[in-house]
Amino acid sequence: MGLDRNQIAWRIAQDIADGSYVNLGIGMPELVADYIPEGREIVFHSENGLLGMGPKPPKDREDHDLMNAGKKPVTLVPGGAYFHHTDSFLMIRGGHLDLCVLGAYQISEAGDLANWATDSDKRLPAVGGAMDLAAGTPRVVAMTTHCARDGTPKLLGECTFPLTAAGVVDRVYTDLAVVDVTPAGFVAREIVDGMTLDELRDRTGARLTAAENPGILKAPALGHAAG
Amino acid sequence: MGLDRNQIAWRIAQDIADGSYVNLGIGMPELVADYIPEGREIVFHSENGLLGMGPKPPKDREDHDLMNAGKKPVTLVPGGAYFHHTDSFLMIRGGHLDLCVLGAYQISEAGDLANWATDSDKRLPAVGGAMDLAAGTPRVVAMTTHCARDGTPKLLGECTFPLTAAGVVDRVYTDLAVVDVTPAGFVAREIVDGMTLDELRDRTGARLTAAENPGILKAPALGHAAG
Amino acid sequence: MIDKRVTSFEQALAGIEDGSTILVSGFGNAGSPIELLEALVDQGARDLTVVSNNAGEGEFGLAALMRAGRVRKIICSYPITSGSVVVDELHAAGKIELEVAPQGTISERMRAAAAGIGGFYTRTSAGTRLGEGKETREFDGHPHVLERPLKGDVALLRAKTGDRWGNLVYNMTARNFGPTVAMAADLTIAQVDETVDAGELDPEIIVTPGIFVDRVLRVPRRA
Amino acid sequence: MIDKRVTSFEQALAGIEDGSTILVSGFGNAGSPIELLEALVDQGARDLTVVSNNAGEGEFGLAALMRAGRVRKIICSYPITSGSVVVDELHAAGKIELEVAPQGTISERMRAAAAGIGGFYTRTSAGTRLGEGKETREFDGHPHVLERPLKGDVALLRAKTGDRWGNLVYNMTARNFGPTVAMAADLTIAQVDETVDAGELDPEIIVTPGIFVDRVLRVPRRA
Repeated sequence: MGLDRNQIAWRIAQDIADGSYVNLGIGMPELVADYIPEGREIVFHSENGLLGMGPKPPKDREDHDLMNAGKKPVTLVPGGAYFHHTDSFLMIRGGHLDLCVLGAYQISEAGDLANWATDSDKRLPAVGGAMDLAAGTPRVVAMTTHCARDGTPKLLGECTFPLTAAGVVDRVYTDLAVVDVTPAGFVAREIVDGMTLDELRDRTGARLTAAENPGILKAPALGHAAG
Repeated sequence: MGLDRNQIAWRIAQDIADGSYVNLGIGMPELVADYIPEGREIVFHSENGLLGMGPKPPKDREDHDLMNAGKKPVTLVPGGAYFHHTDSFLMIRGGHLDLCVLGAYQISEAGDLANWATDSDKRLPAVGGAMDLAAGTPRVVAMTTHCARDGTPKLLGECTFPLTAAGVVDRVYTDLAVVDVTPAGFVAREIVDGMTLDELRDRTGARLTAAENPGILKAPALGHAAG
Repeated sequence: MIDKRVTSFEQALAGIEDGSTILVSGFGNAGSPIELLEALVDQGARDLTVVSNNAGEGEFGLAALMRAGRVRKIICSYPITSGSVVVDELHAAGKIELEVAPQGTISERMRAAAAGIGGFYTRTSAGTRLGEGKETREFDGHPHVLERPLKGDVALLRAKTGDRWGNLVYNMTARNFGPTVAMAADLTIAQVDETVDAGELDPEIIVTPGIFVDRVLRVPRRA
Repeated sequence: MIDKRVTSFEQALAGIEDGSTILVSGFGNAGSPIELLEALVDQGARDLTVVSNNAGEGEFGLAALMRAGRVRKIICSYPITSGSVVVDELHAAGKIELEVAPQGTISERMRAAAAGIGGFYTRTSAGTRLGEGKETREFDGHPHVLERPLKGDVALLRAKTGDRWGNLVYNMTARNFGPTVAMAADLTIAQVDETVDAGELDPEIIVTPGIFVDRVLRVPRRA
């Protein structure tokens, strides 16, 4: 009954206001760019020195000097600009972006984010720009499945994995719900159709309340083309 | 018997190595640029965002968007570049210049520099970039008359005027002598023709020794045209 | 759609409140947003703290704003220029507070505000009257003073060309403080010689990316 | 006369000593001075500390230098890229020391070295494993960690065009770390696609002024 990754991306995109400056984390969050509603002009920031990131180019127009933070070829839209890394992180750390959308391993009810390392990680540690984005951006939203593959909740009382930043997440968009992080803990704003609050609580590792009139989390069926 | 200001400027210019990056303080030090020996390429820095400062333009080519730190119209030589103020002071504070030539009210035998305020100053306090230049530049030389107009020495055991920076001056060029600031205090390297070391000591407010073979401070007669 | 271009001084300066801290570009008159500063007199905001390298000259621009009694305090490095009569008079009359700080420190403090830096240590002013009262700490054998970020509520600046997205380029040494003040304020307002559409500025040569700029007003350059 | 253009890898890399800290430009392969890094194998310097956003991929560039056993330690933000096999192997074998730090912190630490900043406070990494052991201090209600400058003995970088004075311009997002590493080392060596005489680059668009650059070597761009 849950949303697929493209549908979560679509749902997030609906909430991004016209004229916003937005950084999309590497991986799943990159999908958000494909679902910005018609008529909204959003400026995408890439940590490697780019504002005004456009869609990927056709194969024969790829240039490896023009890439995104995931090191994939992209394009620049009219109005875009290049700058160096230290200026790029000045923007990030200084809070000039309006929003960043980050993947997450775990989110705590205090808004702590863990998205750069797990304890079982066999890869080398790698943080990239995640800590700067999480600590610096005024509005941080997490995009994730509500539970890990083994069914373990990702929304927790406290994170068990190493933190990316403490107390920074404002909202979590999952396949099952839209959950705000508030001073009173997790508050469900929308729940996927057919799921009760109690069922959502079963999948959440912390106290969860519902907004006064929680909405239904829904997204259109999305073809492969858009994703 | 002393040098005039153009001659002091000439003497300083002889010591500036080819390829140096140099900031000339506002006022008397600006004259140094006129006496760089033929064949040396020196890059002049201006704190307001300019490397490669050239001579003043003819009246009809003046542009008030291209000025020096003294707010006088200048030119840019081929190879020059513009940058913003924070980058300009990164260069200064980070020690990227080779040399700055600053005016001075007082210099102490420990290399303390006082050049931004006097206690009798009736003007508003004004520091500009003097403290950044003095604290940041690897080699700081002072250009000054050996004594104030009333005959008071400017080279002292300790400065009585407010400091610009402590322990930064490497050498002092005056109308009477070239004096190094060393761990052992002031050491005269050159003394103007016809003056004895004792006579120079009479005009110096701190212990002064002479280098092993002190030279004669001299400069050619310089016409007004060059100054 | 993003369009940061506005068409009047009223739109450009709307919402500037009494008590604001205003960061102002310019080194002498080069890069000074003279017309915006004069329009701020009409806008009416009072009790301002102004951060500017110099403190105005003649009776125009910043000096006009000061003459109108709108500036409570000025933070600058060099208030003396030929013709800086207004600041002299107001200061002598006790009608303006003056804080003098090193030029590179003012500039770096604004950058720190822009960059989310909580504080930084610099050798500049250590051991001097301007470093007195500041926390001092030794690094690499030299005393450094702790400086805190200097953030503006508003930045007023002048650039050469601005586009629909607020990207800016400058003219020669009139660039000076423009890029720094643009980054360091909550509301950044640029006056430019000309405005263009998005995409008309080469993305390689943009000095101030539009993310830092809120409003762009074309003010024809005086002959 | 100033002429920073050199004509061989030997001239470009002369004098780099064992034990040096080398700052390297590039984000992935974009802006990476691949040929300079490979020539550094021939140059022979050992026991190097390399600062680079990534830790090399394949068997070329930085990976080749690491494979040759010249790198004692690497400071980076993201050692994992597709094909980052050499760092994986060396690390598993205990043959290389790895220090992982936030990307913006590495970048700002290099800028601090360039700017004569003794240290700065940032919220990034406060309260995390990467902030452990660092002095932490509260500003404006948030904990900040103290970070110290990160200076290089040498910077190796890639740019698009360099002139006789060492002024540099870059190509699109290959700019990335180039301007920062250029400023932060005692000896800065740039490989460029093309060299020109002084005055051929527009002074308004120069990204790295030549004051930061010591040597410029033309390395024709690979097709």
